[in-house]
Amino acid sequence: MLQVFPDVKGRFGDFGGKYVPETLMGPLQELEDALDQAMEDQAFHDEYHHVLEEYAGRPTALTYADKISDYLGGAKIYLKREDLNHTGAHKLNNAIGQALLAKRMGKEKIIAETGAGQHGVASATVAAKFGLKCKVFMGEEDIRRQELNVFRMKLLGAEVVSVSSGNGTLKDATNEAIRYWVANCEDHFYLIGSVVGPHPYPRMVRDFQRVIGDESKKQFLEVEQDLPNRIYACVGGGSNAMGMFYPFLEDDAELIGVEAAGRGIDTPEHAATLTKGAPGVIHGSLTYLMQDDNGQITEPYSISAGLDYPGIGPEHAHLFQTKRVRYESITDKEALDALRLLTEREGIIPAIETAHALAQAFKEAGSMSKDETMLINLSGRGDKDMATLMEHFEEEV
Amino acid sequence: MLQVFPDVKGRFGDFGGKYVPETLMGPLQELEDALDQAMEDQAFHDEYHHVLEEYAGRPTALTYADKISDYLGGAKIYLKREDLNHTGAHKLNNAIGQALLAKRMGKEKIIAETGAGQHGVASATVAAKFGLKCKVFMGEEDIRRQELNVFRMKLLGAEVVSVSSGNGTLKDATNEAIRYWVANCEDHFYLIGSVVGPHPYPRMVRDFQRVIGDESKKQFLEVEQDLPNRIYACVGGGSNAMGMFYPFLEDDAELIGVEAAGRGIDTPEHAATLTKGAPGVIHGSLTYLMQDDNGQITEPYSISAGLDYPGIGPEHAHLFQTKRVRYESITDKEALDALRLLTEREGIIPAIETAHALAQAFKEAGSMSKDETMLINLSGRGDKDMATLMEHFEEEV
Amino acid sequence: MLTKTSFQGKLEKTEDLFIPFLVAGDPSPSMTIAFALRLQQQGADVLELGVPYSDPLADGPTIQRAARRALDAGMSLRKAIELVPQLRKHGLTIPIVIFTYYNPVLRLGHDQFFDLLEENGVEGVLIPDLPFEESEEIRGQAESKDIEFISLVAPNSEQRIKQIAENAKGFLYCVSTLGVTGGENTMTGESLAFIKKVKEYSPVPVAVGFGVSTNEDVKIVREHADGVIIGSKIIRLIENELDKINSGEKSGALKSFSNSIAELVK
Amino acid sequence: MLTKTSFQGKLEKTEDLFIPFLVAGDPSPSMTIAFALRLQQQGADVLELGVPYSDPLADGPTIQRAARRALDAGMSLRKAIELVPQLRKHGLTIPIVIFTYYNPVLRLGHDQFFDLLEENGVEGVLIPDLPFEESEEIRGQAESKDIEFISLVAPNSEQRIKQIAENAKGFLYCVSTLGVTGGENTMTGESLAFIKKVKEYSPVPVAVGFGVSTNEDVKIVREHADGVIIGSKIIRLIENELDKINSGEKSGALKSFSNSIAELVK
Ligand SMILES: Cc1ncc(COP(=O)(O)O)c(C=O)c1O
Ligand SMILES: Cc1ncc(COP(=O)(O)O)c(C=O)c1O
Repeated sequence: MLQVFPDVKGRFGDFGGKYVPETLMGPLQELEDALDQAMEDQAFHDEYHHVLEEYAGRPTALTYADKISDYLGGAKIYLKREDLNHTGAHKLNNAIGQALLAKRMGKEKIIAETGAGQHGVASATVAAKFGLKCKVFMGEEDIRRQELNVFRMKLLGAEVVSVSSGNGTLKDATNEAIRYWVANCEDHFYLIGSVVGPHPYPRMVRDFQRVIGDESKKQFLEVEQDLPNRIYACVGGGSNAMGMFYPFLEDDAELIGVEAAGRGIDTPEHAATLTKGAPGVIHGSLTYLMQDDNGQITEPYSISAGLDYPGIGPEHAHLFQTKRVRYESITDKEALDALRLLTEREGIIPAIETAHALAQAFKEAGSMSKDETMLINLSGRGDKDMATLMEHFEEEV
Repeated sequence: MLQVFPDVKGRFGDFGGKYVPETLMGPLQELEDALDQAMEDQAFHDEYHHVLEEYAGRPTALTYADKISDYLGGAKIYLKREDLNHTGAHKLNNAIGQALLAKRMGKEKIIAETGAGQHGVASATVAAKFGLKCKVFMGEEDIRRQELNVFRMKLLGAEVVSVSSGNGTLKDATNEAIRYWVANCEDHFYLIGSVVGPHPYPRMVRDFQRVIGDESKKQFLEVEQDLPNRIYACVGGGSNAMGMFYPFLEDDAELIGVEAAGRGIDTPEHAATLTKGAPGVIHGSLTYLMQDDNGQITEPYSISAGLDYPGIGPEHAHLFQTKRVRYESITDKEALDALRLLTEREGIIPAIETAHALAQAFKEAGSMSKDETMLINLSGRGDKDMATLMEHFEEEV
Repeated sequence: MLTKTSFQGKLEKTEDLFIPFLVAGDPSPSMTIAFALRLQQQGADVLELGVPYSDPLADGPTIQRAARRALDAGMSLRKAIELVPQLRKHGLTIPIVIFTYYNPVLRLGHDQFFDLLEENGVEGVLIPDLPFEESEEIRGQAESKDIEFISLVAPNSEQRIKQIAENAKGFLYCVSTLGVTGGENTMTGESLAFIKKVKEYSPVPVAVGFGVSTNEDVKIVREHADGVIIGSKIIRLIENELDKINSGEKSGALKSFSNSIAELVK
Repeated sequence: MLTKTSFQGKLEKTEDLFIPFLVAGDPSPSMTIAFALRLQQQGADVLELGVPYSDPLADGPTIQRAARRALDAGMSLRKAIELVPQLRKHGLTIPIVIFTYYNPVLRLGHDQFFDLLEENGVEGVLIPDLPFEESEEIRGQAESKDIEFISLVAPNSEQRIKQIAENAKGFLYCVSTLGVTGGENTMTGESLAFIKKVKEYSPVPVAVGFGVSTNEDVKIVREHADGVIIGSKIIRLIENELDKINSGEKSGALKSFSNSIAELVK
C-alpha cells in the first residue's frame, strides 16, 4: 500500500511544507480547513464534476495516434486530449476546483500567477463564470511572448499585472502574486496554477487535476483492456503530470516526467529542475530548484513560458527521490521538432510545453515493441504559441 | 411527414441543383455515387463517428449559461459547444466526413476554400490526419484578417493559395477553388466547407453536420425533458445552422438563422443574403444571393470573415421561402457587444461569426418567460479573431 | 455526316469553322465592334460575344481580366445583347452567339432574355454554367425562338456524351482538356479519341475550344474537328494593343491585331 | 514584565528599542559598515543585517531594489556573516541579527550556518519564511549556540499568537499590518489590541515593524510597543544618498543620512 501523501504537515517524504511569511500561516490554515470540508462534501464533488462536464467539456478524448505510431514503428501511442478542454489546456480543471472553493469560502476576489498565460486565462475564465474579480500577475517577458493570452484575459474582464522583477517570467510573477496575497489575504483567494506553493496547494491542485489520470485509466482500459506501459507528461510546476500520474502511482506503468532542457542542460539556459537542481525552498515549499552555490535562485530558461520555472512541485521531488517516476529533459529544438511531427502527422498542434513530453515519448517509441503502449498527456493546444512558432518556423513553412 | 430534400435533381423545393461547367458534371456524379454508397455502408458511419469521438472530442458539451440567463432575465439559455470541437469550430465535423469519403474514393489530394480560416484549418487537419495533400484557397483580405489560422494551416502542411480577385474574401476563394477543381478534378477531391455549391454538396455537408443537432436534441431532452422553444445559429454559407436545425425541422421548436448585417442592411456593406438578396445562381447552386440589377454578384461585407459571403445554402433558401426558419440579421456592432457579454458573463470567448447568433438570441431572451428555453449553437471559439478584437477593443480593455 | 445549315440558315459551312470569342465592351463597345469586324475579315464564321460577369467560374485569369475591364466600362447582359444591332450596322454578317453565365439571365428572366435576343437578332446562346440537366426549359425556349442553344461536352462527360451530342444545336462546343479557359492545349491521343466519339453522335459541327493559342494548335484542331474556338488567346492579343488604344492609335492597334489573327489561323 | 537580558547579555534595555535594518552590501560592504556605525550613533539597539536574496517573498520593491544592488555587488550569506567581525572592528557594539531567507541557509547546511554565525560572533538570526511550525530544528540549534532565533507574529496569527509569543527569543517581531515590507503603516485600534495581546504572552521585548516610515509612526509605535523596527525607510534614505556616494562624496552622504535618522527617531 502506498503511503498517503502529503502527511499532516504537508510533506511528501522530505518535501513540501509551508515556508511562508507568518502572515500567510493563517490564510493557509483557513484554506486547508475549507478544502478538507469541501473534499468530504458530496455536493462539492458533484458541482465540480458537473462544471467539468457541462462547461469544460470533459471527459476529454483519448486519441489513438495511428499515423505517428506507424511512422515511429514501435509502441502504440495514445494521447490524452487536454487540449480539447475549454480554454485549451488542463489548467482549467484546477481553476474550476479552486474557484468553487473560493466561492464556498465567501471570497469574491481571486489572484493568480501565470507563465504561458494558460492558467491566467483559466483563472480569468472561472472568474467570469462564477462572478469573481480577478487579478493575474504575469512577467513582462511572458506578456510579450503570450500576447494572445494576455488579450484573452483582459477580454474576460481580468486585470493583468505586469511584473518586471527578475527575468519577468513565471517565477517573478509568482513572487509578486504571493506578495500581493500577503497584503490582501483577508478577502483574496490565491488561485495557484500548479502543484507548487505551500501546503495545501500541491495536494489541492493535484486532487483537482487527477481527473486527467482517472479518466485516462478508464478510457485506456476500455480500448486496450490493459494499462499503458509508459506514461509521459511535461513538467513545469508539474500539475498536468501529477494529475495524470497520481491515479497510476500504484500500478505497473512506467511514469516519465519531462522537463525543459532549453538550450541544453550543459548550458546555463534551461529549466531542468530535477535533472540539474538541488533541494531548497521556493514559493513556500521545500522541493528541488535551480540555484547557485549561494542558494540564490537562478533564472531558468525555456522556449515554453509554461515550463520556464526554476522549481517543481514537492510531490515530484519525492517521486524523483524514490525513483517512482523517471525524469528526463528535452531541448527547445527537440520540442519544436516533435511539435511539427505531431502537427503534420496527426493534425494536432500541441502547446510547446506539451511538445516536450511528445519529444521524449517519440524518442523512446521506436525501440519499444508493437504490442507495447504509451500514453502521452497532451496538456494543451498550441494556438497560444503561434507567435513563437512563427519566429522559429518562418522560413520553413 | 416532411418531404425528403433534396430530390434526385438536388433540389430543395425551388433551390439547389447543379449549375456548373460541363467538366464538373462527371466528378459530381462520381461524388454522388460514392456518397450514396458510403451513406449506406455501416462501416463508413462507424468510422466517421469513431473519428468524431476519439479524435475530434465529440460529443461536445451542452452548457447552461446561468449567468447570462439571469442577467437577461428571461428564457433559459443553453449553448451547444462546437467551440470545444478539435480545431475550435463545427467545421471539423464536415471535414472529417468528406476526408473519409475522399479516401474511400481513392483521391489523395484535397482542395478547400476558406474565409475565416476555420474550414481551411479543418481541411488541413484532416489532410494531415488521413495523409492527404491539401491546398487551401483563401482571399488575400481574409489572409490578412486571419493570420493565425493561415499559419496553422501551413504548419499542418497545407499549401495556402492567396486569391486576389474580387474583394479577396470567401466568394473569391470559392471561385478560385472551383476553377482549380475544374482543371484537376480527376485526382482532386473538393472539400467544400459549407452547405453550398452544386448537388450533392449541400446535402452532404448537412448530413456531416447534423451530428450537432442530433446530439443537442438528445442532450437537451436529458436536462430539460423537453425541446428548446427557440434555436439560434449564425448563417454564412449555413452549415452550422443546417447541422443544428435539420434534426429539429419536424419539431415545434422555432428556428432562427442569423445573417451578418455588417454596417447595417440599409448600407451596401452587409452580408444579409436572405434579408436583402434575390434568387440566383452562385457557386453551382440556385439560391439567394446578393446581386445588382444586372445579375452581377455584389461584394458582401462583414466583420466576420466566415459570414462574409454573398450566397447561402439552397436548403436555407427553401426554409426561408417556406417560412420554416426565421432569418434575422445582426450588425458588426451588435455582434461585438454580444461577444463581450458572453465573454464577461460566462467565460467563453466565441467566434465573431457565432456572436451574431448570440446577439439575436440575447435580444429576444428578455421578453421570453423564465420557463421558456433557447438553444444557441456556439459554432466556434474566438481565438482566431483576436487580432480583429484587439483593433476594436484596444482602448476599452 | 453533317446534314443541315444552322443559325437561322446563316451558317452553311460545316467544316473548318473559325469561332473567335470577344468580351463585349473590352475595353469599350466601339472597340468590340472594331475587333469583331477584323475577325470577320480574317475568316471568322461565328462570333462568340461574351457577357462580362463578376464571378466567371469557367474562366481563367485572362478572361477574368477582360470581364473586369468590360464591367468597369459599364457593360451588362442587356447592353451586350443591344450591341448586336450595332455590330450588324457596322457590317458584321456572321452569326452571333451570346455567351453568358446563368445568373444575369435569371435576373433578367428567361422570357425577357429571349425577347431581347430575338429583338436584337441574336442567333445563338451559350451558358457555360447551365449543363444539359439544368437546361431543359431554356433549350425549349431557345428552340421556339429559333435560337441555337450551344451545348458543351467534355472528355469526362462519359455516358452523357451521346445524349448531349445528339441534342446539340448550332455547333457542339467540345472542351478539349479539363480546366478553365486560357490553359494549355494538350491534344493527346485521348482527346483525339474523344473528339472522334463526339463527332459520331453530333448532328452539328464539332468545334474544339479551351487552350488553343498557337497556329500549331489551330492546325491540329482543324485536322480533327470541324471548327476551332479561340478565346483567351484573342483577349491576350487585344491586351497587347491596349497601350496603343489608350493613346489614341486605334488604327495601328487594329492593324497589328489583324496581323496577329492572320498568323494564328493561317 | 520583561525579566531577562538577551543577545548573550548584550541587550539590557527592554524598552524603547530602535532596531534598524540594513541590507548587507547595499551599495557596498564598506558603506554598510559606515551606515551601521551611524545608526549606532543615532541610538540603534540592535542591527538587523539583511542578506540579499533573489526572491525575497516578504519584501516590497524598496528592499528588492536594495537586494539587487547588493547581489550585483557580490554579496552572499557567507559574506554577510563575515561582515560582522568587520563591523565589530570598526566599532559596532550592538547585537547583530542576521536576517536571511531560508534557501541560502539550506544550501549552506544548518550546521555550517550555525558554525559560521558562532565563529563570526553573530547574536541573532531571523528567517522570514520559516514560520514556527517549520523551525523546530533550527530553533533548537540556535538555542544550543546561544543565538537568538527571532520569531515573527502577525495580526492573523490568531490561536498561534500565544504559542509563538511564549517561545520568543531576543525580541518578538510584531508585523503590525498585513503586507510585505515597505507598505503604509496604519495603526488601527485592531493593531493596538493585537500588540497588547502579544505583549501579554511575550517574555521578550515586542518590536513592531512593517511600514514605519515617519517620525509620527515611530512615536506611535514607541507608545505601544517595546521597540520599533525600521527597514524600507532606511533603505530609501540610503537611496537618497546614492548619487553622492557614487560621486565620491561619502562623508557628505553619511552626514545627511545621520541627520535624517535623527529626524526619524527623535
Ligand atoms: C499546455 C501547458 N502544459 C504544461 C504546462 C506546465 O504546467 P504544469 O507543469 O503545472 O502542468 C503549462 C503551463 O502553463 C501549459 O500551459
Ligand atoms: C465559427 C464559425 N461559425 C460560423 C461560420 C459560418 O459558416 P456556416 O454558415 O457554414 O456555418 C464559420 C465559417 O468560417 C465559422 O468559422
